[in-house]
Amino acid sequence: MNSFILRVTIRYLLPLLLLFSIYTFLRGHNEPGGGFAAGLIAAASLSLYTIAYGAKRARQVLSIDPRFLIGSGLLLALISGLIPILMGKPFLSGVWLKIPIPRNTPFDIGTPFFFDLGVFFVVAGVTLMFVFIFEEEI
Amino acid sequence: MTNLLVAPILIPMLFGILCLLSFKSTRLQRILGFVGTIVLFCASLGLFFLTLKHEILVLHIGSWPAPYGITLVSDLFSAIMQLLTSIVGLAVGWYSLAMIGEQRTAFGFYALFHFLLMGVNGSFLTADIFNLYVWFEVMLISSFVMMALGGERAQMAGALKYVVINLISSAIFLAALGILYGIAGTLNMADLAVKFSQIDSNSSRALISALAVLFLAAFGIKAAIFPLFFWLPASYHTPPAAIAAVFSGLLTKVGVYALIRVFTLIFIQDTGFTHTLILVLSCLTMLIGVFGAMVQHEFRRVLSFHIVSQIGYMLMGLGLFTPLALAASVFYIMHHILVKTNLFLVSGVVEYLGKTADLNKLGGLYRSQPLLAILFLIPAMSLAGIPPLSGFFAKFNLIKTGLLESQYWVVGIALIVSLFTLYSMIKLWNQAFWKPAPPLSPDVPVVQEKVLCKPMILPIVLLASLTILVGVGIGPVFEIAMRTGVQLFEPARYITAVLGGL
Amino acid sequence: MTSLVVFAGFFAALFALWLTKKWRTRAGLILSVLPFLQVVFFLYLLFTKTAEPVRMNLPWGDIIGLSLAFNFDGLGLLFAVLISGIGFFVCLYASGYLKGHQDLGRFYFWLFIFMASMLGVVLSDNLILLFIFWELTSLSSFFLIGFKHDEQRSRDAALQALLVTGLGGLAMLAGFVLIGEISGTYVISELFHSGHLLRESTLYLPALILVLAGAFTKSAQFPFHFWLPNAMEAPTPVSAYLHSATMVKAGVYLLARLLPIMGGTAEWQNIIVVVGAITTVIGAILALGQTDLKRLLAYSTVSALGTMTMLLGYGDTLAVKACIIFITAHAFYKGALFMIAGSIDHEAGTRDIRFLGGLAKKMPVTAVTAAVAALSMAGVIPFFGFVAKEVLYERVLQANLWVLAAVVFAAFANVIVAILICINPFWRRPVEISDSPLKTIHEAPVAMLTGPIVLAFIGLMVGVFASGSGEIIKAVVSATVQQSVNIKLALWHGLTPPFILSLLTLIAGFGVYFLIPYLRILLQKLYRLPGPEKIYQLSWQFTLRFASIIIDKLQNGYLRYYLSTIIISVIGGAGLTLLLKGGLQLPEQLLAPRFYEIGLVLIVLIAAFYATIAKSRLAAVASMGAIGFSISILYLLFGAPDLSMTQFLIESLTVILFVVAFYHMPRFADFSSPHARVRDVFIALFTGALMTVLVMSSLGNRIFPPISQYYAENAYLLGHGRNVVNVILIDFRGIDTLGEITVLSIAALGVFALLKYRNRKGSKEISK
Amino acid sequence: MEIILAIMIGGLYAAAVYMILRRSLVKILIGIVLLSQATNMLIFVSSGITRGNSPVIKAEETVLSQPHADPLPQALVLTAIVISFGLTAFALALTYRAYKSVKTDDLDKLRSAAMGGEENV
Repeated sequence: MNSFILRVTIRYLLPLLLLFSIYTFLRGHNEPGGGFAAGLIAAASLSLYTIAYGAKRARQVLSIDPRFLIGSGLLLALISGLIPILMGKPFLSGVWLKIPIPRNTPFDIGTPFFFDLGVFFVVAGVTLMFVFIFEEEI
Repeated sequence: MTNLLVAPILIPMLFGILCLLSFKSTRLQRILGFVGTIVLFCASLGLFFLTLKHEILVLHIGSWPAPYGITLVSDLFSAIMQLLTSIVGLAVGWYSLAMIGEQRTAFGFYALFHFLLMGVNGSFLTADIFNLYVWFEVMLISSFVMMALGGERAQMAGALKYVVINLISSAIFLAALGILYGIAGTLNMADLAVKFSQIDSNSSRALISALAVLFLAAFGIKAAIFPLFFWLPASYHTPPAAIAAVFSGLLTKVGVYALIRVFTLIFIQDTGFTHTLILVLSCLTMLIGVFGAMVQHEFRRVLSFHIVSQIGYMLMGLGLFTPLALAASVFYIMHHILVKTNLFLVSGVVEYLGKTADLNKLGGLYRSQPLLAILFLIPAMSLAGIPPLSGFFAKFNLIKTGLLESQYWVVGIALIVSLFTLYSMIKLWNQAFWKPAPPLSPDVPVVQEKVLCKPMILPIVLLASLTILVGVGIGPVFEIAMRTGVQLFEPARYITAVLGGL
Repeated sequence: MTSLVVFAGFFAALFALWLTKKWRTRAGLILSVLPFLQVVFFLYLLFTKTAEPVRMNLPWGDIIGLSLAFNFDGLGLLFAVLISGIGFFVCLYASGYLKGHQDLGRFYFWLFIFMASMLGVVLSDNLILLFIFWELTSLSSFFLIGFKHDEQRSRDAALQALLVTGLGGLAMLAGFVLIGEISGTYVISELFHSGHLLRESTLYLPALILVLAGAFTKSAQFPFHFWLPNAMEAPTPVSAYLHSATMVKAGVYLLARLLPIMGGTAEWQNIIVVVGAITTVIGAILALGQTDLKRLLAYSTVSALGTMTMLLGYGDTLAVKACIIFITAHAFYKGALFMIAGSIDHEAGTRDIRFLGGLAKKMPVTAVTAAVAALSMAGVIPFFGFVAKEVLYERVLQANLWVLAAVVFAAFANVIVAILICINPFWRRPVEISDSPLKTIHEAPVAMLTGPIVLAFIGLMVGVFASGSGEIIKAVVSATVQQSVNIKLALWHGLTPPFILSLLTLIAGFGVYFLIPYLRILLQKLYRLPGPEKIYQLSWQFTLRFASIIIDKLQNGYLRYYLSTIIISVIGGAGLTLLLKGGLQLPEQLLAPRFYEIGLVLIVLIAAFYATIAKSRLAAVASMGAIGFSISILYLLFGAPDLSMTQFLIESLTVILFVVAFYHMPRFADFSSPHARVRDVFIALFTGALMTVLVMSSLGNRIFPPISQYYAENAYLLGHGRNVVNVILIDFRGIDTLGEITVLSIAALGVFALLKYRNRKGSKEISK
Repeated sequence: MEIILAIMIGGLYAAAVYMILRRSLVKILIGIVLLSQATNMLIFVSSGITRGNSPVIKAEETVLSQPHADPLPQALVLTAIVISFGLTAFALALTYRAYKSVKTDDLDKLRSAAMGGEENV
């Protein structure tokens, strides 16, 4: 697809969509969203880029192999589950830290957050892999 | 509470991820792949003995109490199954070093293999029915990929059938699950058991019986029972032997495991209907499977149909539904996993030596490869139920239970099928080993004498010695099976262990 | 310790594999030491310890009723002596017969496995243990019959023997289980005391028939007799050992063993006597027309086995005595004659009595030995065979006239067979054939002579000193009937009716011997009539044909048949259950539909319908997308924003992937016939209807409050999140999600592997 | 409304099953997608539906206020959606690959193409 308008639009849309994906991810714990949706949005943004510029350019933008993204996402999710084991709790138990934010309610950060981040990476990586490979091979 | 329970799931996952991440080096993947199976074996052995000591171990994942969180349970049945998984994993992981080529390794064979083990172990250990679905999917998708890896024509045709039918099975499972949740509002199997035992309205019971049929179908497809088995003989002969071996050893057994689990724990309100149905299906499965094996002319197809036939035996115990019957089923599964995996491993070596799986073109292996011949005979005779190998005791106990329960027709069928099994095993022996090798046709290039390397033979030796060991040590082994049977027949202990003080 | 004597053979079998590699020529000699020591040991026990039999019971699989129980009583020991004694000679004989054979190691391996298993059969004091050994004899017999496995005939005969005995074995197993479960024990010596329980049980007859099936198949009783002559494909030492002296007598042994437990009833007597008598006659008739030495002997063995069986059917002391003596005498002369037949074959290159002749000059020792054995077989005084025949006649003279006729006829045929073997190959004028190999014939080597000579002369000795063996026979008979009996044995009883009958049989036999060449033509016409073997073959053919028809129908290779079978059985099964048991229940409180919701539902339905009839790929994908997006909105309407968002995103990606892939795929085409389409519409509609009903029933049967209340209460307080769905996903049910992302990763790996994998020609699958 | 949705689910199942029974591979694929849609909807509906109130705890509260949609089936369906997405993508690739290696979309031709390697000969 060699539409100039599409290319230009997407070039500007890409950072916005990625930002939106991060927003979706962060709010996911309290509002609709989360790792799945955010990962899909991130992947969708790069998919659009792939449609416009081809998989080769998109891979350059991503700069790492999607397989690495997937692997590290899985590993992150796994490790976030293993941390409570070190503390003598069952696998995947939530371990929470309160991060005080001035003039606001403290922000809770815990292992489920990292778990969700792992989900984010995996979903994004997998979807991108689908898109890249379908684009390249079919 | 012990996190050892989650080890059989996490260890393969970890090694799967590591294999995935080391996609640049096939050498590293091989090393990781094999080391992973050893580590898994050690952990599984530990869990097995711990369970043997404590009867039931429970782990509430994420510290959430049952039935709200997901609970992992290792009762004797689960412990046995996960141990067998790791044994198969070890044998096939070893064998793969010789039989899985550079290409397949580069495309993630070892990662897939470990993810498969992860899914299988997850299925065996979880006490949550939706979680079971998830593990099924993990196992299935890895098996799909392994099945299709290589992309030859026959493999494609086999893989398509395998994939489509298994997707249907998953859909049935999921639908049944949705309805189950609608009725009971819970997903924990122990909780479901409690709730279903409280139901007294007729229409609800009828719905539950219908639901039981759906579960029977969903798991029955995976277990390859009659009339849902078609995918198995259509596909198991297509991938490389190492892959077929792990499939044959584990995948259908997950289906059988799930059937035994839900039909001893959840759906025990209407055994007159459900378990009789299972018994009838088990007989048909036995017969049809062995018929298929008798008429096939290819090494692995014979073996594939035998899987179907033997699933029938495993379900026979569930259908008879007494502690001894369940023990016999559990013992049959133990025996079958060791033997069937081994036969597939042997079939790989036979095909490697003979360059074909066609029985008419094979021959002369008794003379040229006597060691292999003996290694074939041990599992083959065990499968046919020749004493004192494990298969004899497996059949003996089923027959005994059948007679005790006065199910003479079932016993008769089991005995006849046993004879037919012997026939088809001897057919394999006659054609591949005894018969003189047919003259090479001119279009087959003459290859230099093939040598067998250690990773091809040693896993086979390992499994064969286990087969013998199970036979020789029948006393203690069957005692464990018997304890398992009793535990399955009286689920109260399982339920209290999972739900605790609830 | 004593049980090691039984198991020693198994170790010797392994040792044989090694030994034959190291020391090809002497291996047989060295190996024969074991059976020799065994026979000495068993003889010692037989002579000294039968009053108080040695018993032992070691634990093995007690939980299933299996224990390593052995009972060294008179009956078992007599058989043990025969097994190890003849085994010793066969071992020696084989070292000559198979000298330098490439598979010698395997031969001895299976021979010793057999020997040990056979000892196990006769010494076991536990039914399951007995069965284990029993099956092992069948298995080792299979490998021994098929020893010359390059030949189709050998393989077929081996398979046939295995299947026939295997069938009986399986039936017998069921019978054993019945016995064990009725009496509460599998230990034979305990069963002796609980026989009445068994005989009074309603399951007595089934148990009896099942056990008899095992005994009859093993002992080649009519109608299962045909496998035995075919098993003559085995090397001669094997035929001599397994198929005349030992294994085929396992069935007889079993009957003798079970006599005090199950015997004494009308059923026992009727079935066994009839089958035994028929076998006696059939075996005799079949023997007379044979020309092959081994088949001749095989059929006469069938006849003899019939007689033994029949005697045990009567089961009184005299009958048992006759049986035991007959078994022993038969083992001696038949073993010797088989080995002689082998020697003839070995030297002359043929076993056909029509072509043999004049061997007496070239093989004098063999000829004399053959004569001695044959005289015993014919029952000439003072040979052991004569003693046996005397007692046999003594018993059957008391019996039914038909049985008497059968036995006399068999004895008469036996005389003819004995003469044929003794005279034709040795003393007749040699037959002149152009390429006759007879010129180079010489005496068989010592290793092959020892066995026949010793066995034949034992037959003479025992006969002459018959009274001396009375004590042993007494011990054996007492052990068999499980009560102390008084037995005397003598060579000469005076001019009693049995003796006169014996004489008459001999004379008749001599007379008819000269008519044999003419009789043979007649008999061989008779043999062409279809018999049990034909039935056996036909039933196998039928089974295979039936199996292949069924499998061709079921496993036909068409995915859609598989799928429709699966769907029909699932839907049929679940639907019928629901219908018959009455599980229909409509929900009570329903939400009132809103028009835009109905609109969405209509879009979904129309799109679904359109997808099924769409002619273009794009249209089908578009309707798929329409369904997905409408469902996504429905999710939103019913309070599931997360679901809606995910569904929306995934639907978009799916549509993109489909469009990309379908762009390169063929146009839509409907290959199905109208008939198939109509059928599929029905299947589809039934499925749809059932699912609708199921959903409604489920809504009507919401009995228990869902567990989600816990999540509603604890998601924020314990899970630190306000979006309950997300907290469930990443915390409450985190391990589900862990599995789920694994699925995704594998799918990605799969897509990668499928689309990037190139089959490189010549890429090596095997790497070292 | 539940009944209407149940009929819709039935309709989806019917369409899915009809598509799955075709000889054309691509149709089977679409059938599988429809099947998973139907199943997801089934899970969602059979545990009961409510309008509007999504299972999100309001900012000032600590527990979810009644009435609310059951969050658990939503989580299950979400998992199922994602899993079936992965499976669909894989099946799509498999179909494509099968088509490329046999050059036909007709399953019967695939069968005969694979004869000797597939089923009884």
